[in-house]
Amino acid sequence: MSELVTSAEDLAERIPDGAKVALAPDYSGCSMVTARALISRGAKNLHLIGVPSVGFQGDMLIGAGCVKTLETAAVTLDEYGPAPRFMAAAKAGSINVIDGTCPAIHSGLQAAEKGIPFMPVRGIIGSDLLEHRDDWITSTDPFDEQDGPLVLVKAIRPDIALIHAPLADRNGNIWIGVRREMMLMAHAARETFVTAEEIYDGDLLADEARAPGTIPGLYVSALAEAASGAWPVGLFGRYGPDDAHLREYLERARTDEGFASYLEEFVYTPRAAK
Amino acid sequence: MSELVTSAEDLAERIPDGAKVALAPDYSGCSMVTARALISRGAKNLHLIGVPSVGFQGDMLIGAGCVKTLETAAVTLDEYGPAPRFMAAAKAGSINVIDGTCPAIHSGLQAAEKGIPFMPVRGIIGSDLLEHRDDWITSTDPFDEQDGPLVLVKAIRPDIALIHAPLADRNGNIWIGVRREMMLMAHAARETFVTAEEIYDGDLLADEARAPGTIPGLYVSALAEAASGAWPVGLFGRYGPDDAHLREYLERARTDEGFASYLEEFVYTPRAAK
Amino acid sequence: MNGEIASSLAPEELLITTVADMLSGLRHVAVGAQSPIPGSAALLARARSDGALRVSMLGSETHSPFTDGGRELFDCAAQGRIDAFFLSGGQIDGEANINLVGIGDYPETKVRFPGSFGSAYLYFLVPRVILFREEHTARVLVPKVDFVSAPGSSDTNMNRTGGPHALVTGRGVFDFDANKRRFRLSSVHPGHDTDEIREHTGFDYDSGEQVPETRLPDGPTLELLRGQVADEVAETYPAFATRLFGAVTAP
Amino acid sequence: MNGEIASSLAPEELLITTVADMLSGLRHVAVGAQSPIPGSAALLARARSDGALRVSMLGSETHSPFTDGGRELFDCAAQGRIDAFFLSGGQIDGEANINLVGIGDYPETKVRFPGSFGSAYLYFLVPRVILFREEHTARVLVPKVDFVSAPGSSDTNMNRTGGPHALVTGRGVFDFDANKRRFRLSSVHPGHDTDEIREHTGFDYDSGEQVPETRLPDGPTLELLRGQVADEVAETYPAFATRLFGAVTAP
Repeated sequence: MSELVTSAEDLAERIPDGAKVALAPDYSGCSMVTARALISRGAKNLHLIGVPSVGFQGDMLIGAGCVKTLETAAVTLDEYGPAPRFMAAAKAGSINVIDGTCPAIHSGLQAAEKGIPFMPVRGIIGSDLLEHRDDWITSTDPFDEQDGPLVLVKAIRPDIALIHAPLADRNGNIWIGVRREMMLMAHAARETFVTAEEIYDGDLLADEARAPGTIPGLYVSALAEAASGAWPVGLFGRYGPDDAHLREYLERARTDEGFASYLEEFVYTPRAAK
Repeated sequence: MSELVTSAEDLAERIPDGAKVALAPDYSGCSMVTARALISRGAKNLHLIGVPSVGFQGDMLIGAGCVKTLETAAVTLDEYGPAPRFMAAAKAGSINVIDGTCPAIHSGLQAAEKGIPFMPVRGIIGSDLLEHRDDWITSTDPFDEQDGPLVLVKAIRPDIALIHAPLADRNGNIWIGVRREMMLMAHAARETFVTAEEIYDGDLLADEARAPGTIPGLYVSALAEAASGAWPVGLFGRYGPDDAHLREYLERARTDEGFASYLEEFVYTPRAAK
Repeated sequence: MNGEIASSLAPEELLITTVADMLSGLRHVAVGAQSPIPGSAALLARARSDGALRVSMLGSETHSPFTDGGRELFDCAAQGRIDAFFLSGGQIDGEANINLVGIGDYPETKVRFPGSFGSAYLYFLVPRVILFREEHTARVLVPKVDFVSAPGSSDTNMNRTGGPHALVTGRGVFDFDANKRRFRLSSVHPGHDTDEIREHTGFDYDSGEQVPETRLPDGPTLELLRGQVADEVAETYPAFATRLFGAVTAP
Repeated sequence: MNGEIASSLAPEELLITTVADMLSGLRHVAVGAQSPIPGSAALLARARSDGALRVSMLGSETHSPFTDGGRELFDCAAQGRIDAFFLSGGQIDGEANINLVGIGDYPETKVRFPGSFGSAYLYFLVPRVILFREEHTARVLVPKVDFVSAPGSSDTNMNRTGGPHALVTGRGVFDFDANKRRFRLSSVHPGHDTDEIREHTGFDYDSGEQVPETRLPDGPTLELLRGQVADEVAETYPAFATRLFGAVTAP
């Protein structure tokens, strides 16, 4: 059964060093509050998987030294500009970047969801990405050898999917609406940890309107209530990004010292979210 | 754009003889009203695909001589008993049955959804089903040859997905709730034809609660309003099966003559649904 | 007390409690549509598990936890999240092969069954598959099925994590020995005996000198079944619940 | 009239109308996140299509039609349901290869870009991919990209239904000749000239004797853009819409 824990700190304690952690992009559901807790507890050697990309959450974890490997189609802060800590780490070679492409990440997770070892993916051939992936193989269609080459991507099975959602109930059911990349993450990962804005006193699966956008508690190991848990990025249908704060992050994260002072102020000394 | 047509008869006119038509099981969304219209118009040589099984809808179309090939994991009338017209046709050899298994049908449709030629599926090896399928191949995992044999199923791309739903809007968006096998059908098929209990005057995709259970109009070619369109089988969340009618069907469908009289009374001479 | 229970116990109730015992200690049991006895057993096992057992009943509006369409049950099994499931067969043979397709030389079947459903998959992926068929006759339990919808065993190189755990019928219970690929009679229901079972079983199987009687439920279990569980069963299988529990004297 | 339009036309408006012309007659255009000019062009093309063109804008709450998570755009493209899409590049070379990964010898990149996103896939599956990059310099338009995120062409045995249609920059428009695997300069924006373009383009390309000026929008088009379309753009890109259309005198 899903366990209702008291805080994002409790969730961070359950994410061991070295874990393969799947994260949603900034426009989906990011548990920024757990990312801060991971930094606070000094998490190390995480293998982050962007589904299919990461944003501020990834940049911050990388900057704080929590990340050994980053598997993603991109690191993007959208209109805020290039991701400063990611770029610094990539340049310094202090993280191992496994460059991918969105559909290959989705398909790798879908393979894990189905318990199959791989899935074919169209395109990719001729991209230099392929040269650097030993978990992608070029093959052919056994039903039609004339059909040309085809890439097979190996299943991606995260240890943990970490997400933030607008609503959850006490059975561990998690409402994610149309953001079904989080459903896929929960199916594919061994365990799913969730923070939710709000705990709903009822059964989301019993509600005809809510059920179609709900991850069943079956997939959820632990859940904590965390209002404004996605801050400073936004949460669909709830609140937008904290523009001023994100710009401040970007400004300070340009230098090691600035980033250290950011962590000191907003992570090691947690303050109430806006 | 999706076209709003006037009746199930209009939809049946757009389903050509010989078409590969994907159908949902009785507990999901069956456009029985269009099935009757297909029988009325004398449709021939249909290739039905049960996703993953068919019920009364399949039995009736088979009995009426509309079906050449039936690709399905099962034909089931659940507690009502064996499917009489299917059993008679199977015994007479008057239809070609492609026996499958539920996950292989789902995976074949998912392959079509992704535009890939095949998808690996676990299990199956040692089943006699495999002996009779030239669209299933036994292979191995190229990432780990020790992992044992693996079945690859060829993509299943229906010409048409035919479904019934509780609600649709004028943009062709179709609310199907948690019955997402119908979403998969719509993604995989070239065209999707829908009857809906009710037309909603608004945009289902713009409604945060409805959108997660909605097939976007993007996939829908034509839509007709049809109250009680699933009768005599039920429609989730709306109405249950018409028990007395289904028992009468079963009784009459035991013989050729009885079935002919059933068609005469309820299909060729359509009466208002209950 | 035991005599009292035996005299009031319906055969279906014994099947339910027998199957429920096989589910104890598990985390998640899934039950297919149109399976009132396995479904009741799962709900009874849940009621006894203090919330530890999750039950997913297909076709139930209240106990189906799935939100990803028809494929989710199968994906979920492949993820290792389903510990037990139920399968049946038009024919079942002594190697636990099941036939859901038909009798005769396929595709020219003399009798056509509904089809294989998900058996050719779930049998490979669910660790504890319980074969359930009330009819225990030589017509059903055959030496060799005419068509293998799903095989009871696989070669050792096959990546298989699931398979048959037991066969429960209206006359008794067999365990399956995966190494020997044979059933072993493990208990006989009250009112039946080993000779009768041998006579009505078309396949050969192992059997000890003394085969025990199928264990009867204790009083509290029966009370739970006829009370809380009966109500839960009625949500999905109203006719079955009324027939089985409706006339039972409240304990 | 034409002079009037030319004098009031913002460079971004010309880019929007130029791209919109490339979308005419299509059924479905998808636009990635953070793409205000392509997004505006798609909305303009839709407004002119009398409802025939469907526009899917990622990141837009009102124009995103997808309900199957992040994968749906990619699946939808593979189904052949997306006629046009936009890609860009940190580097773009003369064979229409694009680089979204970085400058230098991968993985030791001197400058790291965000990553390839879905380019390595969509470039193969969307028939009309429009490369869009406002910055037209030899730094961006290079002879050979340092890293191929997605190739402009493929061998003939490759099952490829998509590829580059045109390259639109702040200085002009190139068509792509798939057989020759080369760009051809097709028009020059007002205020720019062919010598300037040759100077600022790092790759070699074909060019006619006379290269026409990029066609200016007509009055009704501009009115539509600055009216209805501006309002629609503002829903997804409020800052962009205000900056571009906010100060425009209503026609």
